[in-house]
Amino acid sequence: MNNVFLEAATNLENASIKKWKEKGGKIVGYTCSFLPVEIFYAADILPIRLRGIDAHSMEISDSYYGPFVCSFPKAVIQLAGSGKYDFLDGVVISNGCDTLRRMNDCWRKMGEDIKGTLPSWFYYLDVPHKPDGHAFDWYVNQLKKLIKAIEQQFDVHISDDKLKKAINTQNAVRRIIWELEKLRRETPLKITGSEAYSAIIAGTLMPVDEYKKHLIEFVSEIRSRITDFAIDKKKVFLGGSICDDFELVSLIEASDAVVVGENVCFGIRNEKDRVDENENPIKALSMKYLSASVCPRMMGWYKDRAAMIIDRVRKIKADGVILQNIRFCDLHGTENGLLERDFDKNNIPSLRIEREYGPLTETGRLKMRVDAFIEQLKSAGINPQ
Amino acid sequence: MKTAGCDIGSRTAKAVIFENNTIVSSAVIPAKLDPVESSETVIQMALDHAKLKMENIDTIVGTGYGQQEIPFAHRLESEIVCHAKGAWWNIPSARMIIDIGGQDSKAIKIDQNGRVIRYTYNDKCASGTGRFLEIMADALHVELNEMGKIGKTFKEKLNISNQCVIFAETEVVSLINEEKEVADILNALHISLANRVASLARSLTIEQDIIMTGGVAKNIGVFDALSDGIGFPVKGLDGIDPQINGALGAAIIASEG
Amino acid sequence: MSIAAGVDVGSLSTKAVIIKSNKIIGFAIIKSGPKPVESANKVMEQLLNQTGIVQNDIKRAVGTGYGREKITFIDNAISEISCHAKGAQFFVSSARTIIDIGGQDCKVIKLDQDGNIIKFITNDKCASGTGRFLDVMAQVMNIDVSELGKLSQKSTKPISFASICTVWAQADVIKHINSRRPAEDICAGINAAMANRVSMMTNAIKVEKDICMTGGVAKNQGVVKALSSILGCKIKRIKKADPQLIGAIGAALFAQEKI
Amino acid sequence: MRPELKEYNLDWLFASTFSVAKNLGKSSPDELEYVYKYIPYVRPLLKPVLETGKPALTFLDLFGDYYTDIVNAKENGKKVVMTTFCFDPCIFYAVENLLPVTLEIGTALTSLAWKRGSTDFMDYCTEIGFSETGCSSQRGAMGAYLAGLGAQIDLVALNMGGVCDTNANAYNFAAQYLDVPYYGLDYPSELTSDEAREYHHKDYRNLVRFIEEHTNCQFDIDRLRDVLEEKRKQDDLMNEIEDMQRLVPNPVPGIYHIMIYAARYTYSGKKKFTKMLEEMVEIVRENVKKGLSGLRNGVEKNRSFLVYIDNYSYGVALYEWFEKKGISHLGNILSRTFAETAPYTTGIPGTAYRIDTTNFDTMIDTLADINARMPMTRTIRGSYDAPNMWLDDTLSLAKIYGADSCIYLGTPGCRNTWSNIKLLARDLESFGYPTFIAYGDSFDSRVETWETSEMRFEEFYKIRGLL
Repeated sequence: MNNVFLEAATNLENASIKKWKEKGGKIVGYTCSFLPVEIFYAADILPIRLRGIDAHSMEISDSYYGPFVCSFPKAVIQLAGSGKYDFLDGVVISNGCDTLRRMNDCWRKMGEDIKGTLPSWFYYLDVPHKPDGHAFDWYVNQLKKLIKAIEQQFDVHISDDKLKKAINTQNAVRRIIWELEKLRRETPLKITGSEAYSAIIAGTLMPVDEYKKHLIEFVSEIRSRITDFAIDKKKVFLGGSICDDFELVSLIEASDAVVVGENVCFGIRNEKDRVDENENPIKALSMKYLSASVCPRMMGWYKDRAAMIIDRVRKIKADGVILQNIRFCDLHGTENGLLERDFDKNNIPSLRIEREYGPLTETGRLKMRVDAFIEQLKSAGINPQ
Repeated sequence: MKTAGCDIGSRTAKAVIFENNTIVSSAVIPAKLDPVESSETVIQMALDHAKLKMENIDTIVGTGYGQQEIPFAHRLESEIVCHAKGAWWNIPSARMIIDIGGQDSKAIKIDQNGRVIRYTYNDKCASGTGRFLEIMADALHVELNEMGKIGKTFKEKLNISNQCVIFAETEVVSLINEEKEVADILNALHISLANRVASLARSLTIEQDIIMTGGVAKNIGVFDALSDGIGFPVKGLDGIDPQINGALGAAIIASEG
Repeated sequence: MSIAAGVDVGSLSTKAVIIKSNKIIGFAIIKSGPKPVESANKVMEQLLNQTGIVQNDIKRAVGTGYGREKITFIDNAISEISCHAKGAQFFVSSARTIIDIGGQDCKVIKLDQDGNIIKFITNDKCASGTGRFLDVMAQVMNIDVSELGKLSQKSTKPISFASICTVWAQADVIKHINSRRPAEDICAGINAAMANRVSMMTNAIKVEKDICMTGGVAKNQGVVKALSSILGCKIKRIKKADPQLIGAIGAALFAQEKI
Repeated sequence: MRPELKEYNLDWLFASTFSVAKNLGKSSPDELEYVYKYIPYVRPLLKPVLETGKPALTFLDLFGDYYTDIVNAKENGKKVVMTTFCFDPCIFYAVENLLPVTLEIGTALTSLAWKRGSTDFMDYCTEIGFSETGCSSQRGAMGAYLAGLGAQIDLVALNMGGVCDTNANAYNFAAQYLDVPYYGLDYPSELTSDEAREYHHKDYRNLVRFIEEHTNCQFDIDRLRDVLEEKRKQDDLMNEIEDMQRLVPNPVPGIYHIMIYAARYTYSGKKKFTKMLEEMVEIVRENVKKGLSGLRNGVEKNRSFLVYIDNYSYGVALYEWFEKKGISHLGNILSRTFAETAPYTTGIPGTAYRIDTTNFDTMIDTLADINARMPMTRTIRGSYDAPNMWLDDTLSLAKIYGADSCIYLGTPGCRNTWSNIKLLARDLESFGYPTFIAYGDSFDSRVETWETSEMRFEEFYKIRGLL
């Protein structure tokens, strides 16, 4: 297990964030994978993905959000309300789903009630739900506005060259991440899911150059290994809604399974396609980020996503798929239903579980389900190929 | 003038006899299957303590879940109003009342005259109710009234997060299977219950003094956790069994004619 | 002699079974205590005393249930889903769909003809549809959970329950009691609500005949009847053994295979 | 799903029920009482509706036609498009071989009129993989169509993406499950900017192309103009009703809001809907002349405004309770238009729409503007406290209606409003409007019994001194 990544993935204000702050660096949090982090790197700002880990109660967020709401945004609000996100210089909220969109309202109101919990810069990015021409233009426009706002707020200039440089670095990272994915397709399997997953989560939580350095070391270290983590184990692919607590991955791997791939909000989705470095940077970013295949928020594009996921499951030779979603996440809850149907058609065994977000407290229930699923895979030994 | 209040809850029945602005006597019994029987038994107990007969009482106000079933009630009043009245009578500086009842919990905001300004109930999914503790006491094989004391002796901080009572119970079962200490589990339960209720108070925007009423207020674990959850100190009733507060409020309202 | 044992440490009760070449030669059921290890030891000790068998005669033991990991005297632990499937198949070899309603969980399991699990589904959304639901209701009604079934048979006009949440349904039950609705109608309502919940899961897995029901709730005629009428096909029940024991029996069978 | 249910086609059930029901207008009160004995589940809806007289018969006639057409769609070579409320279906009537099926209306009617409401259909959706926590308003009727117990759906077209993802998600599921073409209008979080306007227009043009492609027929300009002119009339009538609703006592019968809600999202642009509105206006005008309240007992003790939707899961128990208590129902966000002629559409540019039938382009732009200003797509898209959004609309409406209190009714499936209703309620209270948040489900009576809801309502009106 790589300790740098583990530390970054398990601490809200991790070491590299602290270091960045000490150097007087600015940090902006964001909520959705439809935000091009390159823009912030081009402004020498550290973008970090907002998380809800370590939210042990909801007494603050429950006084703004209603009861029938996903526990992820609630957890984030709870942390912000209890000062755990005070280190942020800004936040970008976007309309990932209804509940995330409303985080804008809840956070602002909380800011009025609990002084100092609203970051000095609080920005809303309006992302379309389709990649069509007019939606694309809208998104380009939104990114231009975002850039202006950043330049004003942080008194910086985001030049095309800086953007191109950021894109170049981020693409490099994507290439390594994709190597990681390919490594997980090999036999012998030289990497466990929790290792890979902590590495992937860490990527959204530390400066890109630092991350790249560690990632390269990590990958070459894995290459040098001779162990096979898949011996007597079933290979599982993890899909579904937001999941940044790799306790879940560890829980799965605690029962004779190894997680070989994932398609969740955090994690590898379509790192295969990169940002076009020969295009105008903003256009190029828009083309990459307004992609229909990554998230069910892009209504009407299910078939693309299903095809992409099934292809990855096959290539990575998973014995089965675990589809999880946070309670009240309709988008993923429903898409998991569709996926389950298509997995059955392709006779890929799958297990659907619904859970609360955050510190794994349902271990008993989850473990029973996962154990049984692994036993099922063992007894049947169905091969997806 | 002698008045009485009778509060038929889902788990317990309470009665209070009230005369010239003082409590003459009170009684609490576990609710029977038949609310009529509950109400008659509990009022009789209260009357006996006061050495009074039914005909000595001028007005009786009924409240609580089974209020419709109280045969001898002259008037009915909502628990919200009764709890507000009782707490305010006991502590006039009260501006917010938090009552954790068997089936639901409420946060009530009142003005300086004890009149209800706003109130709110626990959200759906009842993990914020007294019932929650009863089910857990069951699962943990501890006495309901022992929970608070035992929980206070906790060492390890555990976390129970689930919205659903029964799932929360499953979490408890898992914790038991991990051989966690009962005290630690209880402490976690108290905190999770208190936090659910705290969010009710917060959603009304906090105002002091905050008074906690209802049977659960006797649970020192929940009581203390509630102050932490709200971020302001919560007070208990002064020299009065918090469980009878609803009935007390009813009796006071009766005396106001 | 090849004696195998299975122990099922559930959240409510702990069961143990000893089998010898596919014959059940003894079983014991006790209420689960706070510590699973103790419950397991206690039930095993009781069973050994009953049968006069000594620990060493037991060639292999398998544990299942929520507390399975902690049991000290077992050779390995297997999830209750697999064990219930195994046990049910042992009694009803034609079973393709197994419905098990346990204390904390409701599981519907689909099997192939060799008894391998093809697919299973468990209640994640909500705890109604678990044994706990019936326990809580029975407690409110002030009757023993085993009476729910019998009583509901007498019902003329079952109450239809609004809430599917255990705790809120309980509030409804109290209301109905207060308004003096006959107990049998309330029971019938409770059983129907339960059956409705379970039928959704069963249909979700695309029910295949024969359907076999295990777990304590299988004893509740009311639920079984209501369920089979919603599913539109008969539900087989295990007559030869207490449905509560199926998990433990499955575990014992797994143990026997490995001897 | 229960085997017995699979025997009945939902559209056919409605077609026959409503077609037969409209004849009840001729019956004497005694005859009616006799008939009601045999239709215990339809009664709670039918009785109060019939009591409204003329509009009732048109209402029943309208739905008789609507569902009969759907039942006969295939024979008549018509395609069926699955769509949502808060989408103006008049565009579909501008194509001669297209018929809209509006799920939420189907769910509401099923919940109102059948035994066990639409719960079996809702559960069926869960059985085939749809999220159980998804909004009940679609799950009801959707279950029937996905189970093949209704018209065969040819395409799915709606708006809601960006406003209510849960809604769009449900229709997306239906389209994927049935494997039929899908087009969803998408909405930015802002309403009045030029970019937003352009976005609406381009997005809607794609919808037009989508419809033409999948019905292989062109829009007929004259037909489109007729539909829009009809809609203009309907808007004016609805606005007149809204306007008269401001009077004290409020002369509009509360049940009208359900009737208008049901009709406008299925029959917009059709003559029978206009007829129903005309008959309503006539009655309300009479009430105004006589200074009568729309309440049956004539005494208005309280004026309540429903800040979101209505409840359809208890029959019309809530309306009956309002009647009993003398609470005048000031409508919800679903029963009004945001046409520039509406009494409360402010002068702020871009918040209201104008119907312009000059040429094809102006008409398509008009439709785009209308759809961007349907009650939900207008009101709950952006931040609830942003200009012209939920708080603004609620406050201005509550003010001009002279509301004494505000009520939130919704469904636990509504991620959007349940993510900020506590904030809205808190602000409304600070503006002096006692606000009640109901936890029940507007379409699924299993979530909270009417008895429980009634208890909560009683308590609210009593404790807050509103009656």
